Amino acid sequence: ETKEQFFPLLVYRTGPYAPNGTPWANGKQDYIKMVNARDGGINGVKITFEECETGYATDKGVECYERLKGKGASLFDPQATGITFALTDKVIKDKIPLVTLGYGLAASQDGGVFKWNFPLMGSYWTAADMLIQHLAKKEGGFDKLKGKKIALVYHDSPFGKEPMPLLDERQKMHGFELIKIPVTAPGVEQKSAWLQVRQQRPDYVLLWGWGVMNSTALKEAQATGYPREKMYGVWWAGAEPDVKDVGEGAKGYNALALNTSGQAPKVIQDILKYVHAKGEGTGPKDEVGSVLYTRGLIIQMLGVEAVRRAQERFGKGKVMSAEQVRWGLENLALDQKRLDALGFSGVLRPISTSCQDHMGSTWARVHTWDGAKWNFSSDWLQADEQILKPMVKVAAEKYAAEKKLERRTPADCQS
Amino acid sequence: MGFLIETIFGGLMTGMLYSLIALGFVLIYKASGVFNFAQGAMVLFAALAMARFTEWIPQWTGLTQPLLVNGLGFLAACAVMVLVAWLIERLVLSKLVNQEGITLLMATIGVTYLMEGLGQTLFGSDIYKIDVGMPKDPIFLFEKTFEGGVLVNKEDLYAALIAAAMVALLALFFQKTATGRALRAVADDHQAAQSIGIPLSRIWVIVWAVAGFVALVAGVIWGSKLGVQFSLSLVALKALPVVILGGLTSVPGAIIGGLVIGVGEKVSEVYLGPLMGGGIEIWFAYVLALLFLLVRPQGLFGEKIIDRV
Amino acid sequence: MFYRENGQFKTSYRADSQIFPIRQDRVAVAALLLLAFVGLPLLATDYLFSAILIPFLILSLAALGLNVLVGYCGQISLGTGAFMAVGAYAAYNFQVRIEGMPLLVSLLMGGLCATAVGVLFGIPSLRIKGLYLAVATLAAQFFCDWAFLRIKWFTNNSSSGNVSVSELSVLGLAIDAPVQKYLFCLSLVTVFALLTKNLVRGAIGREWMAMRDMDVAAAVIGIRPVYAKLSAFAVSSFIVGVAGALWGFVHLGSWEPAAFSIDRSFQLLFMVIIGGLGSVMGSFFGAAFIIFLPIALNQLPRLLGLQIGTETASHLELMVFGALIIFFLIKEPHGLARLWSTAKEKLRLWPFPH
Amino acid sequence: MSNANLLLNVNGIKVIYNHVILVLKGVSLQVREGSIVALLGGNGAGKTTTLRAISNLLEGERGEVTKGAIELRGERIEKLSTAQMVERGVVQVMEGRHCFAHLSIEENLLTGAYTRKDGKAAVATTLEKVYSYFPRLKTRRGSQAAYTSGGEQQMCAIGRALMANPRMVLLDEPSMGLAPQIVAEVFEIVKDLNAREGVTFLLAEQNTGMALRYADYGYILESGRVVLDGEAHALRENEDVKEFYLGTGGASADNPRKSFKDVKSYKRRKRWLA
Amino acid sequence: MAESVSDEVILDIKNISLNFGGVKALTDISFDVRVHEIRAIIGPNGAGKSSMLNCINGVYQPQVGSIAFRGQTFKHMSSRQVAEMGVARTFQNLALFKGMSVLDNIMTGRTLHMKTGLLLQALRWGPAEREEMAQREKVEHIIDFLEIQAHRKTPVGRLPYGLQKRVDLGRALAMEPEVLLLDEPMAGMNVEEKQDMCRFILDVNKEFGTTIVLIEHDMGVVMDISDRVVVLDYGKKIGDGLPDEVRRNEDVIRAYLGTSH
Ligand SMILES: Nc1ncnc2c1ncn2[C@@H]1O[C@H](COP(=O)(O)OP(=O)(O)OP(=O)(O)O)[C@@H](O)[C@H]1O
Ligand SMILES: Nc1ncnc2c1ncn2[C@@H]1O[C@H](COP(=O)(O)OP(=O)(O)OP(=O)(O)O)[C@@H](O)[C@H]1O
Ligand SMILES: [Mg+2]
Ligand SMILES: [Mg+2]
Repeated sequence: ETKEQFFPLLVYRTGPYAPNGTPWANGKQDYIKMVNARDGGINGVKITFEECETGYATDKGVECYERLKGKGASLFDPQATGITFALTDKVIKDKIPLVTLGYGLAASQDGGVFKWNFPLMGSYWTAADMLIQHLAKKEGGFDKLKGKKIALVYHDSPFGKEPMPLLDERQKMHGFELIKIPVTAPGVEQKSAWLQVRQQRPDYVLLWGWGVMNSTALKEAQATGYPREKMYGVWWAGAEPDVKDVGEGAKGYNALALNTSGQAPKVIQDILKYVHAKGEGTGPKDEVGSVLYTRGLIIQMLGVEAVRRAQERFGKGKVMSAEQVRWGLENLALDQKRLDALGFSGVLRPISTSCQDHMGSTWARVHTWDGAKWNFSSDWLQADEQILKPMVKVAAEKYAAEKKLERRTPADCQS
Repeated sequence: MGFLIETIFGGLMTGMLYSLIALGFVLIYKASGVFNFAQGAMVLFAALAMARFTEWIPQWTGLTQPLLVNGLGFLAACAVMVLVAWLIERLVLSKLVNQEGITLLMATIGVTYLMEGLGQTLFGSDIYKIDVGMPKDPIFLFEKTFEGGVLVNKEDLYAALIAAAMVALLALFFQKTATGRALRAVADDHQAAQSIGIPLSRIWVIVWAVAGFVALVAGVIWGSKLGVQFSLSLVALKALPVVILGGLTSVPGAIIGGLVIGVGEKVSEVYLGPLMGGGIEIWFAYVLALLFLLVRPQGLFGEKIIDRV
Repeated sequence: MFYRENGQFKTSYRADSQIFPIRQDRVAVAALLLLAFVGLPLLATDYLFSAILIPFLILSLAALGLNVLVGYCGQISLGTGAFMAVGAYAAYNFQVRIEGMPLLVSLLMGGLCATAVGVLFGIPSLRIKGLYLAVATLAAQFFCDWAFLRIKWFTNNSSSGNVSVSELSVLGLAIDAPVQKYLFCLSLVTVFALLTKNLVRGAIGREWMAMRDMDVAAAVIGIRPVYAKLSAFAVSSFIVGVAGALWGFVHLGSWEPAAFSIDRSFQLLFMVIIGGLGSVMGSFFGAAFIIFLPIALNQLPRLLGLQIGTETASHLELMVFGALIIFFLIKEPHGLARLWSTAKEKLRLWPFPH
Repeated sequence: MSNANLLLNVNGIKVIYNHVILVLKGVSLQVREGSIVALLGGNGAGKTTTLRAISNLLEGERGEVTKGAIELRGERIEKLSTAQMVERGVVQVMEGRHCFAHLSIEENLLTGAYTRKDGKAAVATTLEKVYSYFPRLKTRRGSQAAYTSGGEQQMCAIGRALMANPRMVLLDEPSMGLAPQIVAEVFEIVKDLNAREGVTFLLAEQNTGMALRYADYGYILESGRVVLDGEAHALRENEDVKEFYLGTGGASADNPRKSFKDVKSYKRRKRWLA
Repeated sequence: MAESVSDEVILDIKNISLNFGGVKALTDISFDVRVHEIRAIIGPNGAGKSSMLNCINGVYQPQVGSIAFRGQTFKHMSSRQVAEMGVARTFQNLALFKGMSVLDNIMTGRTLHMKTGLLLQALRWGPAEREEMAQREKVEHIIDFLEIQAHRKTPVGRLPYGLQKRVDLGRALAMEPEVLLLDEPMAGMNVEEKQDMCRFILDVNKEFGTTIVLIEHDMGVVMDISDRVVVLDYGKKIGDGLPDEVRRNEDVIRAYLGTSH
């Protein structure tokens, strides 16, 4: 009897968000294939997967979830904020962890309330915080932000609105003016948004977009002559599909980066060697190592490592249940050494989670498009715990009150 | 003041682009009484064809001269759209002669799914580029009169000119000619048109091919603005209030409707939007259309709705 | 030969105007209800409930509501999503703002709020007709999308605009497990279907259909266009609103305005057209077609053991789905319900050809 | 009837609507080149259906010919399209007018000439001819067809068919809704075109008296079957026809027709097969 | 029926003029209709007959003139109000509800008699059920009367033309009107069917005492069953009187009857 650890993969390879969803999904799948090919699975447990197309639509996402959860799902990565919201309630009953790396609810960082959610490596609050810090650094200090105008051009959905509480908080602290300009999903018509930008002439534009909205925004910025150097995107607005067909026009545009891009890291080389060389690659070869692809790898790697971590406690070489995987996710401890061993050196910072902190790392860098590729243009930034922590706590408490949830006991944290 | 002019100008440009898509709807509605839901899918399909052909042609033939490649790509995409028109007539419309409008509308929804699936299977679902050499950078007018000048987007300007030319051409072509009359007859009553010998199939192939051509032009313009991928089919939604405001049966109506909606939504968003939290342009366009319709229920230039006993 | 109405003489008008005048139909429906209420809960898996049957029931209900408006009264609406959203958000507000509000009351209040909004946006129908009316309903759609996204009060000041509900119960019974949710939806849908059927086969239903078929003649007979049209908007949006509340409360549990976007409106319109305009049964057929088919198509390659990528599979699914829509329309332009009744008519004649 | 100049030969056709409603149960009829043939029968007898089968307009009504054959000058035509029938010179005037509502009367008429290839001048001549037949149309030429009276629409429909310069016209209830004077004129036009230009007519008519006065031959259709046929004058003398279709049954010399007022009870037409 | 016609005027039409843009559909038309009579309106095509009926039941609003019903004058009236006053009508171009069965079509004629509210109807319980059945019974009488029992459940669109006309009449009758306006009810019927239709009309007139205004092109029918005849031509009244007088009127012969009659 073969032992198999099953990963359901919620993806979208069709619809308006397909260009961004596809490399992400390919990364996840290739990593699984690679681990199976290179290591023979996780301590001998083969990894299996099944993809389900959501088209970024919540109802289809829920359908996929319901379909795949019964097959012994280890965890879900819904790849969409809307689906995340819909599943957050369901996973509590089904006892399946929900990994939302770099997206999802900011408050779910608080593992004391959100037992099953894992917004690993960052939320929109950390992202917004890092961007403001970066701008302050550029201006030469937080005090220099006073009187400055910062426009938030955002996808008009919970995804786009999520950073607002933090930005409002920062606005109060530093006295800059925050201008909120919504863009109706999916974001193909942005003329009036950019007319407003032109009218207000902000010093910086924060771009909170996804999919076609990003490239359209860059084109409109070009068309209205807004300097791309002053535009800063969230990490979902900083990948190749966002700038590729804008080309030169996007030169100078900045965005947050959770990870590197490029084919240098060892893990990428392994994928090329163990998967693509055998003709089993999921997508085109030259896309391997792109920003979103690499993010897909990381997400899958963290999932695999969570299983490995769980095996350390619950039995090596065994298939882990979703509950056990959850424990693994909550007790991740990937230090630099471990990352190097995994072939991820330089790709991301070490990450370690705990019962109270489901994020594990609040670091990111800024990278800038030079017309052909992304180059890092800042040091590692870290979100300010002082600001973040209380906000997360308040939001989580509110959620717990609404849902009549109890904060987890220390004993529960041990289990 | 300068900014108001700029806003209005921007609205006019966008409006013109909406008109171009609206035109596709009007053509088909006028000629067959079908509200063609698939217009958006046709825009996507045509743009995908164009984008991929311009990519493939250099690979197949070794040609690199951009003008030539674009020209050949355009022709190839045209041919594809004619083929599509022919297939739609053969497989769908000819089987649904004399059915109610709503049935035909539903059939075009089936066509939408088919074309979206087929288009992305044949041509891929990544982002592709159409580069017909449209200038991307802005120009500034009246810099002396107003502070900061009035910004005009050159690409938009060209696009609007092309759209206007197309619309004028089609208006001329369809007005007063015998073909135009036959088209209107078909729209009124399929069966009666058949009974006097109007060959429905030929007429429909022609009209759908022309609509395919319009979709191609719209696809090239929008595609070079937005990049070619699935979202392109969604811009059709923006043309909906335009056609209805202008009147489903009126080619000039499509233009005027486009301009009204374009200007209305930009001005409202820029001036009223901030007061109301932003994002109002979408519903504002519809409310605007609605107000017009309350005065003229058949749209600005549409044919009067006949109800008589 | 077994499907005959011969020998079933109606001795009263009451008997003749039953919903199912033919005995075999009554038996079949009773069997179907028995299966739905007793059989399925025993047999079906959670997946079947949560992912297929519950959405099917709720969207059938919404389609039923829309059918009242489009199919029976002839007023095209692309604002169904908005009315669902009003139902959902209104019910949500009743639920969170009023302590101890019973779930059922919240749902119905949601429906009533949707009614108010529906009637408001129905007013232009007194002047605007046909496709042009779509603009009024689209205005409703986009306005509601915007309002629920922008006006914080509606979402109880949730920062992201996302709302969620939990711990549902009716009359002290928890609505928690999929099977409970299913039965809850099924009961509501059955009741609403019955009430709707009664309406459409009664005086008001005839008024609606008369407006739809020939409004001038209807007015001459003494039907008030204002009353007929607005009552259709009211009834329709009430049902749609309740369906919306169910969609949010029971199916999703947590939602954002995108759950009730224009796509939803289109999807429901497709359901009623494909299923059959002006047919209660058609709403169910349509919902089944639009919900089951893609899921089945999606599973098909896997069942056949074909190895094709997710992307190709979804494109294929789109194409087959589109082709099937066209195929069925060509077979029967008036929808699946008509196809069904033609089939029954044939069966009635069987084994004679005519 | 000799086969020599047989124009149209309908042979035992069965027509079914919607796959279930059997309407024509084997209808056969022949039309000679240059003749006027009347198709008579009560409401629902299947006259319209027969004409639709000939001009191939059934498809749009979801009907189909399931058995039998239709030949035009020896050529099987069931598979042709209506447009092809018009090219072969066969035009139908549909029951219930079917004018193009948004087009003006004149545009309606001009659309009728869509298939003609003999130039604008010839079309203009025909247009004048139609106007001379129906002066009323000329006065209303500019108004949208939907806003003309019932009779005007009927004239428009007939005129539109004539604009195609047809060789054979299938007229479905031409007299419906027309004033007596115009009815007489329509039949005169039929006779005139028939005599002078040799146009063949197949007319479905309820005005049996008129129809039999002008036709050469008649078929009587009931419940989807031909129940009686014969030369027009013979039919006119047939007692049953007199009673049921002409309303002159049992009439005497001084009272040629029974008053409508004196009909005391509802009659059921004699079932020819019963 | 002349003997039972009283002199009481039920419908008095005074100086009606109606224009559509340039088209003068009716010019200064006046005539009256007496209780219980059968009043025919004849005239060439496009004379304005149908428009006249449309004015009476509020579909068109004449620019000039007034219409009095039982001495009560009105100028602007909605169709609903006219219906409430007891005027029913059939249409020249069939205006049946195509998607509904024969039974339902005729049932709509009972709208004004249906009183139960929406909620009761939805429950179809108690009063709603009783009302529905009571109305159904009335309608069944009409169906029997018109002899269309066999087609009760057929969608009207499928019926042949002649039967559709009968259903149209049935729908009007279901309103139990005092005045029944019939626009070419016998077009497209053969003699025998016309005889039947005449019988229906006469019976309605006699049994229910309904006043009838009839537009018809078949002179035989008009002369036989009408009490008085109005003749219109090009929107003007050119004759009014007993059938025989009208038949002999020179103007009428020239404009309408032609010499062949
Ligand atoms: N589209 C249709 N669908 C179903 N049944 C139809 C259809 N058209 C006609 N029928 C049926 O076919 C039969 C014959 O109809 P048809 O119209 O040919 O009669 P007709 O002789 O022309 O009568 P009329 O003199 O009233 O016009 C009728 O019983 C009618 O109900
Ligand atoms: N709504 C309208 N708009 C414009 N013109 C109209 C309208 N209604 C009627 N007319 C015109 O008014 C005139 C009278 O029409 P009406 O229908 O009353 O004639 P009618 O006497 O009933 O003729 P028929 O015997 O042919 O039915 C016609 O010339 C018609 O074209
Ligand atoms: Mg007929
Ligand atoms: Mg008339």
